[in-house]
Amino acid sequence: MTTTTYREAVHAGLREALQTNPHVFLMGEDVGRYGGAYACSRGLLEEFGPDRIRDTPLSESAFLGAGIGAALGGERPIVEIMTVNFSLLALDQIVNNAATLRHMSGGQLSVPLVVRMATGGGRQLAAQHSHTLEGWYAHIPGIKVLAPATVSDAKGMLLAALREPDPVFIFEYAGLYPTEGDLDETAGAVNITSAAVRRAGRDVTVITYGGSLPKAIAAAAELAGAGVEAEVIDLRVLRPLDDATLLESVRKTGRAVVIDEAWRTGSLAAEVSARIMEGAFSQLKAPVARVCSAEVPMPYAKHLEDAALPQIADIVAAVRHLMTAAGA
Amino acid sequence: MTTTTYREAVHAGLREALQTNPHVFLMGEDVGRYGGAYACSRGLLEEFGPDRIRDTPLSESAFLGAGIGAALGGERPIVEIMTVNFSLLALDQIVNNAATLRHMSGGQLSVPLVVRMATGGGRQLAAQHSHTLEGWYAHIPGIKVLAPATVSDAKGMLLAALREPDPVFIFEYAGLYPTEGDLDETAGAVNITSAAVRRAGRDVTVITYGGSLPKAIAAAAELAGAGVEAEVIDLRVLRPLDDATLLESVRKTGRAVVIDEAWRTGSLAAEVSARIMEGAFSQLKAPVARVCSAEVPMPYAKHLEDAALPQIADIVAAVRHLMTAAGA
Amino acid sequence: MPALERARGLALLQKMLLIRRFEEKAAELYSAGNIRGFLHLYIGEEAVAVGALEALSPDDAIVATYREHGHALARGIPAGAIMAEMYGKANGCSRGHGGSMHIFDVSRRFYGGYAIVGGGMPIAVGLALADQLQHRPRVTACFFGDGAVAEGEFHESLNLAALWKLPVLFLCENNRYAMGTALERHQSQTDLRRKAESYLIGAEQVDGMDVLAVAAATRRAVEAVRTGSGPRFVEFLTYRFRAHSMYDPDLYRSKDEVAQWKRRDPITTFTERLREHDLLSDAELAELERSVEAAIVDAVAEAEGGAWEPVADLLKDVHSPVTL
Amino acid sequence: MPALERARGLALLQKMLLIRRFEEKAAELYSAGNIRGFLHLYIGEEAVAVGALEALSPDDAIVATYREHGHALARGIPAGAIMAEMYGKANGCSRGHGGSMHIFDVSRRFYGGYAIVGGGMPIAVGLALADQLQHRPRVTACFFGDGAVAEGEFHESLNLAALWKLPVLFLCENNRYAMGTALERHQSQTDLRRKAESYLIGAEQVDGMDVLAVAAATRRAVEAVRTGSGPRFVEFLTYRFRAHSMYDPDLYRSKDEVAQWKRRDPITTFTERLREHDLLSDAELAELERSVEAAIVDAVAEAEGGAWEPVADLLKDVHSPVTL
Ligand SMILES: Cc1ncc(C[n+]2csc(CCOP(=O)(O)OP(=O)(O)O)c2C)c(N)n1
Ligand SMILES: Cc1ncc(C[n+]2csc(CCOP(=O)(O)OP(=O)(O)O)c2C)c(N)n1
Ligand SMILES: [Mg+2]
Ligand SMILES: [Mg+2]
Repeated sequence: MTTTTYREAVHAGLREALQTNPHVFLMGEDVGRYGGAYACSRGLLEEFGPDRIRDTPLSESAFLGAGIGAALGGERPIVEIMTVNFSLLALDQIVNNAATLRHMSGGQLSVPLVVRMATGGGRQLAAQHSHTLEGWYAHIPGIKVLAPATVSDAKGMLLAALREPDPVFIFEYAGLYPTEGDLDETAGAVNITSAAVRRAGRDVTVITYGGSLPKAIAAAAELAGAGVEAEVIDLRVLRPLDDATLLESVRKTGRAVVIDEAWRTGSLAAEVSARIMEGAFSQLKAPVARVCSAEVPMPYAKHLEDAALPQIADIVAAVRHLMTAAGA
Repeated sequence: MTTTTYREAVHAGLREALQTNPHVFLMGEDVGRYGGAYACSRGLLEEFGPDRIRDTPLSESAFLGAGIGAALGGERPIVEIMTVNFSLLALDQIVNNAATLRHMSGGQLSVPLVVRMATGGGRQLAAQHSHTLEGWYAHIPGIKVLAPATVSDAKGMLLAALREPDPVFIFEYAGLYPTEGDLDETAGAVNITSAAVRRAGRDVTVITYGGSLPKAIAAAAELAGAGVEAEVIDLRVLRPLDDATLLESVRKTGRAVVIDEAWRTGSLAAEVSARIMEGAFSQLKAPVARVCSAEVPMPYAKHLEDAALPQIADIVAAVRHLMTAAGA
Repeated sequence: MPALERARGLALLQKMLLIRRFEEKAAELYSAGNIRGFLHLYIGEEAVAVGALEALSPDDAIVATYREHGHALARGIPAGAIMAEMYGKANGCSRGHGGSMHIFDVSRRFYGGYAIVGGGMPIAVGLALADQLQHRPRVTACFFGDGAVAEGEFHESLNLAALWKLPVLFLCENNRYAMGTALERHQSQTDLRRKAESYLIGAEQVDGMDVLAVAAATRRAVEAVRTGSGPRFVEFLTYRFRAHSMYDPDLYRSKDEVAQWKRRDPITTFTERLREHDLLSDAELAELERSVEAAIVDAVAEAEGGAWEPVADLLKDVHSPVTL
Repeated sequence: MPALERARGLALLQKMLLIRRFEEKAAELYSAGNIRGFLHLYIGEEAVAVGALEALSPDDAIVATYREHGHALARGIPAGAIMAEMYGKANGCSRGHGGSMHIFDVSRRFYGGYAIVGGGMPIAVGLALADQLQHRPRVTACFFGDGAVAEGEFHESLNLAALWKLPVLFLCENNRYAMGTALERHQSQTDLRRKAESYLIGAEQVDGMDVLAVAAATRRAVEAVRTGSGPRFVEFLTYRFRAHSMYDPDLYRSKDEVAQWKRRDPITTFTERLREHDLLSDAELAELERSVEAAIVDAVAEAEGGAWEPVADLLKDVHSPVTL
C-alpha cells in the first residue's frame, strides 16, 4: 500500500494498460504533448510514442466514432473526452453506434471501447463546464457506466473496463484528481459489478457515487457524533445498478437518502429512489430522500455554486429529517 | 368541434402562428419543398414563402443554434428537428446555450425559441430511429418540455409555447400523427402548466404522456370491465412536472402505475415514481409501478419491437398486480 | 469503350440487374406489408455500388448508409439473407434486428448501414486507423450522400482521416437531393470535390451512371490510398429514380427532371453499350434476367421460410457474452 | 504606414494597453484567489480584438469565446463590470453568473463568451439571420480560434451562413495552438482561408500582431458583408504569450518559439511605430500608462466593493419573468 492521488492512480492504470496490451492506445484532446487536461497522461507520449498516445483535433464526434471503428477493427482504444461537458457533441455516436452496434448487427459486432471523461462541478467553472450527466449515460442499454470514487477504483476500474467486450464509460470526478488515498500497487482490475459499503451503519442508508462520496462520509461522521449510524454505499457501477447491495442495506435500515450532484429532476437519484421503493417498500419507514443539485445552470460565483451543489450540511439535514419523519 | 388528425392540428397551429405573428418562421430539414417529413407543414412554403418556411441543410447543431441566435435577435423561430433521434446532434446547443443563456448572462438574455420534434417507437424503424428521450430533456433547467397526446394539445401547445419567453420543446409522438380527435377550431393556446385527468377513477392512478396515452385509456377500459376503476393522468407538461395533480390523485387511489415508452432505467417514469413516494408516502398502498420499454436498442422485427414496448396488456397486468400487492 | 472482357461486362450487368430486381420486389413486398419500417430504394444508382465495389478487394471494409441494399448485394451478401432481414426474420443477415437500414455482414467486412446521416463516417475513419496501426494494407470505403456533406461529422471525419493519413476512401453518392432538399439548397458550394480538397484530400468527380467510369475512378483512388498517402475522395454524379423512401410523396422535383435522368439509366445504357460492342447476346441477356429472377424468387422464399427470433431472446445481444 | 491620425493611434494603443494591464492584474488576482475557475489570457493577441472592433459599428453584434476579456474591453464594456464579473459579484456584467468565460453586455450587443469550442458560431449565424429577416444593415462578428476550425459546428455554420448569404463576419484568431495541440497536429490543411473558400466565402489572412492591418482587413470584410453578399472570413495570425489557462504548465512549445513571437508584441511594436512617426510623445505614453493603471485600480475597487448576489436569488434567472 502506498499513498497516491486519484490522478496518479488513473495515470498508473493507463500506463499498466499500455504496457500489457499492445493494442491499447489512448486518444483524445491534449492527451499527448499537453499531458492531459488533468495531467493524467503526462509522460505517456514520451514512453509510448505518438501512435499510441494520440492528440486529436477538437472533433469529439469524429474521434469518439473513430474509437468505435478502431475497436471494431481489433484495437483496444481508450478515448478520453476531456470533460463530460463536451461529450454532448459525441452523444450521437455513443447512443446510436457504440451502444447499439452489437444488438443491431444481430450479435455480429462487439465494440470493446473504453471512454474516460472528467465530470462534476464545484470548481467555479460555470454553466457550460460543470455538468453531471452520468445519469443520462446510465439510461443507455448496451454500455456500462463506472464512477470511481477512490484511488483504487480510479486505477482498477480502468483495468477492469479493458477486459469488457462492450463499451465502458468511466466518469472521473475532476475534483477528486488531487485527493489522496491508499493504493495497493500490485492490485489490478477491480470488481465492476457491485456497489460497495464504504461505512457500515444501522440507522439509515446513504447512497452516492463519485465526488459526493467524501461528502457522504463526512456527513456520516458528523451524524455518528449525534448518535445516528449511517451506512454509506458507493454505487461505483452506475449501469447496471447493483440493486442487491442497496436493497440489503435499506431492508436493514428502513431509511435511505440518495446524494447526486446532478440536477434533481430526472437524476440517477430518482432511479435509485424508485428502485428502492420497488424492492423494499414494506421495510421503508419513510420515503427515500434525495439530495441533489439545485435546478439551475451552474453559476460561477462560489457562494452561488456552493448553494447549488449538495453539501455535507444538506446531507446531514436530510438524514435528520428522515430520522424524525414518519412519512409524508 | 370538428374531427381532425393530430397532423392536421399541428399544421393548423403552425399556420395560425405564421398568420398572426410576422416574426414567426419555421426552419428545419425538409419543412418546405418536401412539406415536412410527417407532412405537418405541407403547403406552408407556398403560403408564406421561403423566408418564413426555411429548408435547412442536414446540420442539426447549426440550425438549432441559429434558432437560438435568431430568437436573441428578436425573431420568433420554430425549429423543427425531424425526429428526436437527430436531436442528439444538437444537444450541446440545447443544454449549453438555449437552456443556459438567460441565467449565465445574469438575466440579460431570453431565448424565445420553440423546438418541435417527432418522437417515439412502434413503427419498426429500428435502433437509431425509435428513441424516446423526453426524459433527458425534462432534466434540463431553463427549458419547458411539452408532450401533446391529443389533437387539441397538438395545436394549442404550439400556440402556447409561442407565448413563452424561454425555450420550449414540443415532442410530437410520430405514431399519433394519423390519429383523429375533436378540435375546437376557434381554440387557441392551451394551458401548459398542468397535467390532465383524462379519465376519472378511484382505484388506481395510471400516469403517462404522449403516445402511451391511448394505450393507458384502452387499458383502463379493459380494467373497468373487471371492476377496477383507473384514473388516467396525461402529464402533458414534462418539465416542470405538475406534482399537484398527480399527488391529488394518488392520495385518493393509493396506487400508481407510470407508463413511459423510454427505457426503464433513468426514465422520466423513475422521476414521477420518486416524486409520488416523496409526496404521498403514507397514502401509498403499494409501491408505485412502472411500465417502460425493455432495455434494448429497438429491434426492427415487429414481434420483437412489440415485446420491447409497453403494451396495453402490460399496463393491465401491472395494475392487476398492484391491486393485489400489499407492498414488496 | 476500352477493352472490356465479356465476363466482366456480364458480371457488372448481372449485379446491377440483381439490385434493380431485388428492390423492385422489395417495393412490392413493402406495399404488401411483408417489409415495414423505412425502405430507401437505390434504383437508378446501381452503377455506383457495383462499379465501386468491383474496385475493392474482399479484405477491404465497407461502411454504408440506410440506402445500402445495392452495396450489400454488390458485396456478395446473399440476397436471401438481406431479404430475410427486411422481413425481420432470424435468418436475416442482422437477425432481423436491423431491417433495411442496418445490413451487416462481418464475414464480408460489411460494417453496416447507418441511419443517422453522417454517422458512419467516423466509424470508417476508426476502421482505417486500426488498419494503419496494425500495418494492414487494407482500405475502408465509406459511402455517404450529398446531404451528409452538410453534417459536422463529414468535416471532422475528413480532417481526421487526412491529418492522420488514414486509408479511407470517401465515396460520395451525389444524387442531387437530401430527401426533398436539392443540392443548391443545402450546399453553398455545390462542387463537392472542392470540399475534399480543402482538407488536402485528392478528389475526383465521375459520372455515377456509368459503371465502368465508376470502377475506373474508384480503382485509381483505391490504388492511391493503398500507397499509404492518406484518404481519397470520389464524387459520383447520380440520381435516384424513386422517391426518397416509401413515405415520400416526391413533390419537390419535376417529372421532367426524373424522366431526363431515367434516359441515363445505368442498366439500360450499359446493356446497350455491351450489345453495341457485341459483348452481350440476346440469349445471354435473357438468361441473365432469368437467373436474376430466380435469385429473387429464392431470396423471397428464404425470407418467407425463415423463423422469427424467439421473443425470449430479446435482450440476448444487448451485451456480448463475457469470455474471460 | 499610411496617414494615421494622432487621436486614432492613441486610442488603439490605449485599448491594447488597457487589455494588457487588465489581464496582468487578473492573473495576479487569480493567484491571490480573488478570481477562480478558468482564466484564459489574451496577452499577445490584443491587436486582433482592438483592430477588429474598431472596424465595427456599435450596432453590430459580437460573439466571442472564453478568451474574451480583450473583446469585451475593446467593445467598451467597463473594466469594472468585467472585473466584478470575475470576482463573481452581483455588479459584474453577468451578475457573477458567468465569470471570465461568459461576459455578456446586451446593451453593447456583446452576446457573450462561449466556453464550448465552436458553440458560439451557430448563435452568430442566427443573430445574422434575424438581421437579414428584418432587413437591418447590421453585421455579426464571430470570433473563434484555430482549434474551433476542427469542430463540426464550424463547418455547419459556415455552410449555413454562405448558403443563406447571411451578414456574418467570421474572425479566426489563429494563435497556432488549441490548448497544447499545434495547428499542424489538428488541421490537415493549415492554411485556414482555404477552408472558408470551400464554402465560397471570401477569405483574407492578415498579420494579427499589427493592429492597423487587422483594422484594415476587418474594415474591408465588413464593407463586403454590408453589401448583402454574404459572410466573409478573416484569419488573424497571432500568438498567445501566456499559457492556455492558469492550469496549463505550457510544456508543448519551446521557450524560444515564445520569445520569437514576443519580439512582435503588438503593443511594443505599435508604440514604436507611433513614436517613429512622431505620433506619440513620452509624456503621452506616460499619461496613457497612468490612466490605464488608474482604470485598473478603479476596476478592482469596483469589483472589491461589489455585493454578492443573495443566495435566495439562486433560481431567479433560470426562467424569464412571464409578461403576458
Ligand atoms: C442526422 C440525420 N438527420 C436527418 C435524417 C433524416 N434523413 C434521412 S435520409 C436524409 C437525406 C440524406 O440525404 P443524402 O445524404 O443525400 O442521402 P440520399 O438519401 O440522397 O442517398 C434525411 C434528411 C437522418 N437520418 N439523420
Ligand atoms: C467542445 C470543446 N472541446 C474541448 C474544450 C476544451 N478546450 C477549451 S479551449 C480549447 C482549445 C481551443 O483552441 P482554439 O480554438 O485555438 O482557441 P484558443 O484557446 O487558442 O484561443 C480546448 C480544447 C472545450 N472547451 N470545448
Ligand atoms: Mg442525396
Ligand atoms: Mg488557438
